[in-house]
Amino acid sequence: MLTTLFYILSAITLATAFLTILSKNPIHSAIYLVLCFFSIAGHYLMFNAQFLAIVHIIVYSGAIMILMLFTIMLMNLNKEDEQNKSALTRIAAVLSFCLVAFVLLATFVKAQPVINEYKVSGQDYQSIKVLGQVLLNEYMVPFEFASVLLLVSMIGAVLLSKKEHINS
Amino acid sequence: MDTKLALLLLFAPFIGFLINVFTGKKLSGNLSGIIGTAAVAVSFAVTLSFFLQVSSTKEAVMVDLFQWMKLANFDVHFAFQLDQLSLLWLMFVTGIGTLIHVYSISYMHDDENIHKFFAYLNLFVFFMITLVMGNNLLIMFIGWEGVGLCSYLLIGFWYKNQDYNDAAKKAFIMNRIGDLGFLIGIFIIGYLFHSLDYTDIRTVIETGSHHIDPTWLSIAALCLFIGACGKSAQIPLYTWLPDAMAGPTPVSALIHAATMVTAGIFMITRLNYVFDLAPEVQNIIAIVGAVTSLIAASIGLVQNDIKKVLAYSTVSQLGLMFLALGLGAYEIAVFHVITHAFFKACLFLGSGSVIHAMHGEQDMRYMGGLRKVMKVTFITFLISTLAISGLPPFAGFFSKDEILMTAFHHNKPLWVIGSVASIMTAFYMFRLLYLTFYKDFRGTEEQKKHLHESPGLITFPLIVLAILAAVGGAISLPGNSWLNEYLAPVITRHAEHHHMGTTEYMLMAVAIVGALIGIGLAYAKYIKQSAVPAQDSEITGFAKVLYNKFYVDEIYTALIVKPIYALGSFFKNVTEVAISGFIFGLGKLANVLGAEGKTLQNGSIGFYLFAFVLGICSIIVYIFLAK
Amino acid sequence: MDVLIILITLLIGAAATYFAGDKLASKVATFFSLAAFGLTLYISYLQSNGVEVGFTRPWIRVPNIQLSFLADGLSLTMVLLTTALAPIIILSTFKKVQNKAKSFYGLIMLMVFAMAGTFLSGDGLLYYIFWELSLIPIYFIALIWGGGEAEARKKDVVKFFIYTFAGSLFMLVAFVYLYQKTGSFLNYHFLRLHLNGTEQFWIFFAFFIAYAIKIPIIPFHTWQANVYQKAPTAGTMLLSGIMLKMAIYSIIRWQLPIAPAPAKEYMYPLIALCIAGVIYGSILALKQQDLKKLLAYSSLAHVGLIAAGVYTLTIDGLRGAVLQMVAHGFVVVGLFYAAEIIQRRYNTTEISEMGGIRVQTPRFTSMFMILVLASVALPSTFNFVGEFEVLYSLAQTNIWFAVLGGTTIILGAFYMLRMFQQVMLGEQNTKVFADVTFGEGFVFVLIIGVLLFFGLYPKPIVNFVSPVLENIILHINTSN
Amino acid sequence: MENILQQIGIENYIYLSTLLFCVGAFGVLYRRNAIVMFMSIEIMLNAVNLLLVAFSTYHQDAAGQVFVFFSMAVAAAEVAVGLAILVAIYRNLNNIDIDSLKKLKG
Amino acid sequence: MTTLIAIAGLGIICLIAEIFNLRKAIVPVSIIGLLAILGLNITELNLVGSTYYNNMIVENNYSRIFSALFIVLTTFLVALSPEFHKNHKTKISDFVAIKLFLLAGAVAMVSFGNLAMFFLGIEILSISLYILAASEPKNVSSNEAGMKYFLMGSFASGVILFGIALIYGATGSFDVETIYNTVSGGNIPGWFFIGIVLLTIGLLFKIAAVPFHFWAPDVYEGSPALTTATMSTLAKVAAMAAFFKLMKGLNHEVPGTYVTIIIIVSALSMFVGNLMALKQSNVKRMLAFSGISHAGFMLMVFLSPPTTTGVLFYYAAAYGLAGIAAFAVVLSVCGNKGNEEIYNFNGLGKTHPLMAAVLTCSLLSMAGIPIFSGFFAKFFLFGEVLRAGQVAIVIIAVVNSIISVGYYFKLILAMYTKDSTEEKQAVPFAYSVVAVVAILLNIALGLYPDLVLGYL
Repeated sequence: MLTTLFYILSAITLATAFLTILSKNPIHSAIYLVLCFFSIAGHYLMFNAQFLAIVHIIVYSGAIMILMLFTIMLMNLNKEDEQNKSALTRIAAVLSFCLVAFVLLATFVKAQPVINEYKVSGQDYQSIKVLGQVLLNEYMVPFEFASVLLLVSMIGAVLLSKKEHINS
Repeated sequence: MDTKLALLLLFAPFIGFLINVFTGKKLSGNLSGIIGTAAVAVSFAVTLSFFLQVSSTKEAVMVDLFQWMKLANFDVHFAFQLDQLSLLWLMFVTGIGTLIHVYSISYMHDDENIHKFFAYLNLFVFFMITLVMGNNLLIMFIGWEGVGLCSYLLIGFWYKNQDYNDAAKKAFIMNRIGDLGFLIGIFIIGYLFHSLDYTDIRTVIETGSHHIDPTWLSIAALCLFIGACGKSAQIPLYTWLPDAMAGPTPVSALIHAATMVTAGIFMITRLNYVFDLAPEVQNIIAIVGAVTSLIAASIGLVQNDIKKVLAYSTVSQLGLMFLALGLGAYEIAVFHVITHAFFKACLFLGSGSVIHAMHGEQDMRYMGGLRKVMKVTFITFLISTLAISGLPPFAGFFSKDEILMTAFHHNKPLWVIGSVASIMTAFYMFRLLYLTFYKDFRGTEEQKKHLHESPGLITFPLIVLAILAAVGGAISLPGNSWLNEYLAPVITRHAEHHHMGTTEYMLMAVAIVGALIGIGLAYAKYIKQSAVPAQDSEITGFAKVLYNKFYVDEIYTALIVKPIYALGSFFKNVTEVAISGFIFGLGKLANVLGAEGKTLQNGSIGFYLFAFVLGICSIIVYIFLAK
Repeated sequence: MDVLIILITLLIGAAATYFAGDKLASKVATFFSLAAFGLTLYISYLQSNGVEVGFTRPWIRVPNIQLSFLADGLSLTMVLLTTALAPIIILSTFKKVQNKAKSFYGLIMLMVFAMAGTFLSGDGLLYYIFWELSLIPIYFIALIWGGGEAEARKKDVVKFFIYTFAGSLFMLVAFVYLYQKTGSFLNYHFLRLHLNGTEQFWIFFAFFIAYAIKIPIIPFHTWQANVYQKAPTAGTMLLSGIMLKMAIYSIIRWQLPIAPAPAKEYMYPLIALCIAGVIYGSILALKQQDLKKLLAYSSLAHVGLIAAGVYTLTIDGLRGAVLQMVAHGFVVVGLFYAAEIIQRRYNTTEISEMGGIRVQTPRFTSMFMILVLASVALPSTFNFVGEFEVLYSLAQTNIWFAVLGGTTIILGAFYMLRMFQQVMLGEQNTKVFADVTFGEGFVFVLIIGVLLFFGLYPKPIVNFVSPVLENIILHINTSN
Repeated sequence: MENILQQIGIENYIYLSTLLFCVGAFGVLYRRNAIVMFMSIEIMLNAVNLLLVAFSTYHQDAAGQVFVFFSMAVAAAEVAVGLAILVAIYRNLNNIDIDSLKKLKG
Repeated sequence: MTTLIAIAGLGIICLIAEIFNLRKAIVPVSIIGLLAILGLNITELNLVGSTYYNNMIVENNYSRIFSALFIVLTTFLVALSPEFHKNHKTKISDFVAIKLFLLAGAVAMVSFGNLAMFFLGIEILSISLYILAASEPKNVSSNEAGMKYFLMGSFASGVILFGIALIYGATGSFDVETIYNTVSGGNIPGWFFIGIVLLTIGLLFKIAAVPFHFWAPDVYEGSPALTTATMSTLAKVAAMAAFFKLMKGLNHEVPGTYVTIIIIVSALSMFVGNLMALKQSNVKRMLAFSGISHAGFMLMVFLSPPTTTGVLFYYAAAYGLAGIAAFAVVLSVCGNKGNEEIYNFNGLGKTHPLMAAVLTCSLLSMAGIPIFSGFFAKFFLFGEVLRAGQVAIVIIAVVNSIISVGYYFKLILAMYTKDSTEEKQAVPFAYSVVAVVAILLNIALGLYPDLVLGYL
């Protein structure tokens, strides 16, 4: 059952990912991407990582994608451009996709360890409580540090888009 | 005391040189001449005293100053040796040198650079004394190259004329070819004997204290002989000497007749013990000497320039000396050197006197009849001519006859060659005499008006030299040779004294008859027929070949000089370009790659990412998949 | 007192010259270079009396680099050459108006400092640093104060820099390798090293590239003529008078003792190459129309002979090479000075535009003549002493080397006299040639004095360097 | 409780993630529209997130999931900055075609 | 740990100062603060290494001395800021704050104990640089540079993240020490090494090694000059230091193929960087290619990791200081010209001898000519690599050093042999001070390498 579910979800993930890329209209891409994110959230749920799944939805679908959509709307990009894309580019892209996918997959197949029994610790490791503890104890410093990251990006976004007042 | 005197002997001319160089401009011409002459005269005086001293004590005077060079196996010192041989040489170097200085005072009187002339002349004497006095080969080499330098300076004395400069350069370079041989010879000697001192070398040979490889010794002797060839103008390095006549006539007399060119003979005589051990080389020397003598004489037959004739005659006479050396008859060679110095110096100075009178004209075709105006010159010239032609009782007869006699005993073909050369000598010398002094004057009226006997300063040396040329033979009369006895200590193997038997008298007679034939021929042609040599363009046939000196200069140019220039052009235009092209081509290649690489950096993110992905793929493939 | 003081004097001199300003620069430089010369003389005197004047102090711990300055006869002789030539070179520039004089003289002093350092260094890396350092001033000197067309000059100078820099980098690699073996850069540590044949070969080879380019030995010489021609004369003097001696000195000091086996094994090809350079340079000199280029090729020929002497691995060869180096240093500086004097008056270095100078300038002619004669190694000049010993050593190796190498005395006479004839002799030149001034003549007299004095009495130098060279030969012969 | 990977197998998650990663890369290569390229990069990051979660389960360890939070923060920050740059470009060029950004080259 | 906190705090102070209208104080305060932090950092040198917060941050001499270098470089960059941004006074607090945060990222990159810290550090660094590259919104070049850098950088971040994920998958931890121990214990899945390789690739991108270098010239050229200076000095050095630390910490059993890859990449970087630089006419672009070649040089340290720590630091310091000096001159010459073509430097030797001398020295240092520290850097590097037995790469490096002289001297030639076309302009004080101090530090390092080598 779970296996089937995995395959279905995987198919959706990959398909929507492909559609994101192949759609000519950026709006469509965005919508397919949201679908893709949902399917990934589905994977998370399969792992029983509910908190993560929810955060994922909120952050990606709720924040990032909305941001992108806003931008698209703002720039009025909901039309099909990219007419000047050469055949060479397409072929090169397709070829390199095939190549890199093949190479990576082959490498992983080759590096496949024989695993008969998966570890079951029996302990809770992914509830909100545990994650919170880990995040705010062990990973406190990176957590704080991430704030610096966000601060930088905030300053950056402001810096790049703010209008200058020469005389101030 | 000896040391100081020896240094005085050596440095007197050098001091003269310095005075003339540094203050010459301010001195009057006569004064610099007097200073120069006095400097050499001092040397002569000192030489004389040493000569007398050594003649009586029979002990060589040795002077050791200080260490000069240091080599692994031996040291070379600044040291001098005044023994019989060197003193003999010094006697006529300084003696004739003094006379020629005297002569020059008058001869060069009008030249603006007279102080320089005397400076160079003094310098020459200084180097010549060094050459002769040194007690080892390297000191000799200093003198050897030094006289070459002075020769260069004096040949090119009238430096505004580039032809003269060419002649000077040619003399120097040809000498240097010989010098290289000399140098190589010195190397081998040094290597073999672990010393360059004459006495050490002699000791080693005489005691046999260590083994000397005969092959190497022969090579050394050969190399030294090459050196001698250069300096003494033997085949194949003789062509500079006739050209050297570009210099003022006193120079020709002093350097290119009497002293410098005999340095080769001096060197071989000095090292007679070495050459004795190399009979093959001695053979070569004899043959080269004989052939040179013949060839030079034959060229001399048709030359029209009065000095050129004398120059070829010098070469020819030097050839005879080498013939003697090659036969091991060192004393005889030395004897001929001395007599030759007398009469040839006299001849040159005489010709100088003539040229002086002719205002620089040297072509005999435009002379004639000078006998009447220039009595002293004529008489001295005649005596010398007789001497060189080998007529008794003049000096040349004895020395030349001894050489031919020795040749006859050792090697008949060489005797034939030598005799033919002697006959030719008699012919062309009398040709010279007749053309210059007899018949009528053939020059311009202008010249004729100014014809005059030279002043006393010029004629005085002529007279002295003529006397010497006349009686000089006395120092080594057949059968009773003072010279041989005197030189005995420095020569290890003595020429066998020919018992004066019938053969010897026969030979003498033959020689005299030969000389007379030569004179007769000249008389027949130039007095009887009043022939005057043809103009250059009219000379044909073998005479033309002779007149053009067998085209040796041209052959040398074609075979050596031109190829060197061609090689130079090749190096300059091909190899240099190729080498730098290759090396700097690498730099160009880098630049080209850089320029080409720019197309790869095409600004497209797509392409950059594509390269990125390809990079990932290739790295992963290489690390994980390529096994 | 130790050798450091020489270097310090020179370095302070460089700085002082720069800060003295354009007007005083030349005088300050003269003063300091003379002071350095005096100090070198004094230190050499101390050294020859057995006083230890070397200097060693740790500099960098890891890697182990010492501030080590040798002070044996060989290096002091070379420093003497350097500091003696320095004032002469500086004096030679006096009459000429220099723009940016303070930089010019400052750079000259800096270069002298670097070259003296190269000769004194006993530590490989220190040596390398000085070696490279000397390249920078000459680069700027040639670039900024050089003559000829600007673009062409730039090209040639940059080529020169890159080329020599390229060579020395290989030497650096060799040093680094040696360091890995010994853990020290000190010369005598290197000498104790027992390297196998392959290692020696590569080290020898790496050194060889560096030195062959600097000396230069054919076919690495192509930078030389152009740079000599285009650099200002003072720069050319520095290059030809001292800098290329650095390379020959280095062969004696570093290359041969460290890697003697290949030197023995490849002795014949090496000597042959050097001698080929002698003949090649001489013949090319015959074809030059530019006076400075001609002198450059003559220099190529002479140093080829010196290098050949060094590679004979005999005491005579080495001693001859050292003597010849000193002699050539003086004579080439003199000759380039003569070229400079002509250039100042005629504003050209083309031989075809000269001629007929002698009539106008008896003094200059005499001095030029003596230099020409010294350069063709007339006996009783210093050059003869060196050349004789070198040729003698070649003769010991193989007589044909001496014969071929000896052609230099013929060809040398050929091109030098030919040059002299074309430049000086002949009918009076239409252009006026003022005779040398007192200052100019003074420089010549100094040079000629040195050449003649040591030509007759080389003993002081011989005695000074011989023990060192004997040690080196001993080391080469005893090492396997 | 059984580990979910017992049924599906960690390797399948790796393959999935890899494929997804490659699809993202493909998107970056294939598209010239900057916004879609951003999306493709998001896909790549998400592929990694998925992998991290899978490994987190594999090791029964929370750290992997914690790391995903950081990864999300990074993604958010990147998008914010990226979009700001994009807007600036749009203001200047009036389009967001990457191919119009070829002034710098050579 | 204090370093990191202090730097972040300093950044925030900058932002706050802007709020309270203390704009004039921002730069002085930042510089003083940075110097204070530097002092703090140096006093801690040689203390025993310690870890903080569950091994998130590991402080040892490596991290301290590199942090010190980063701080020094940042100080210079901050000092250059006010003059450079004099037309954008309102943004000065942003610029300075971003640089300080960037420094925090860089410090995190050398003092991490956990891959999370490393990742965040490198992202802070990268994002700051994206911003700085695009920080002239009206300038299309700057836009283009920002966009190119952003797209490719994010792509590389993805690769790095993928690598980290795989490492985590193989070892079950992000903690470097744990990973190390796990790997030492053996028997780990093959993912680990794939992860390492992907991480390597990501970092090769960050240091701009061939074939992941294409962004560098374009971005360097398009970015504002001060940003280029930051990228080519601080960012490159930080990425290199992090790379080295990672590889030393994680990858203790290096397979031969990995070494081969490093050698190939290193050789390619040197060749491509140097050859391409020969034909550039834009100074920033030329320095970008020169930076690529220096990345190639620095990569050689991986051939002998146990002994080359000091060498890497020395090289990085020499390169960074020379770069700062060079860029200070570039800024002063091209500051208001709008481009950085070489002809702007014509006649600099006459108009501004000091600036010309500084630039010459820094170029000579980069070319590796003694007595400048660049020489010793190369020298130490060659020594260690030769000790590791890698002769071929040393020869390649030597050949490349030779090529590099060609383009460094192009600039020197322009300064000294050509005549200036424009009239003389005064050099801003800040620029000359930074240039001189940086080059003096460089020379000091050259004369006395023990100054820094002793700590590693």
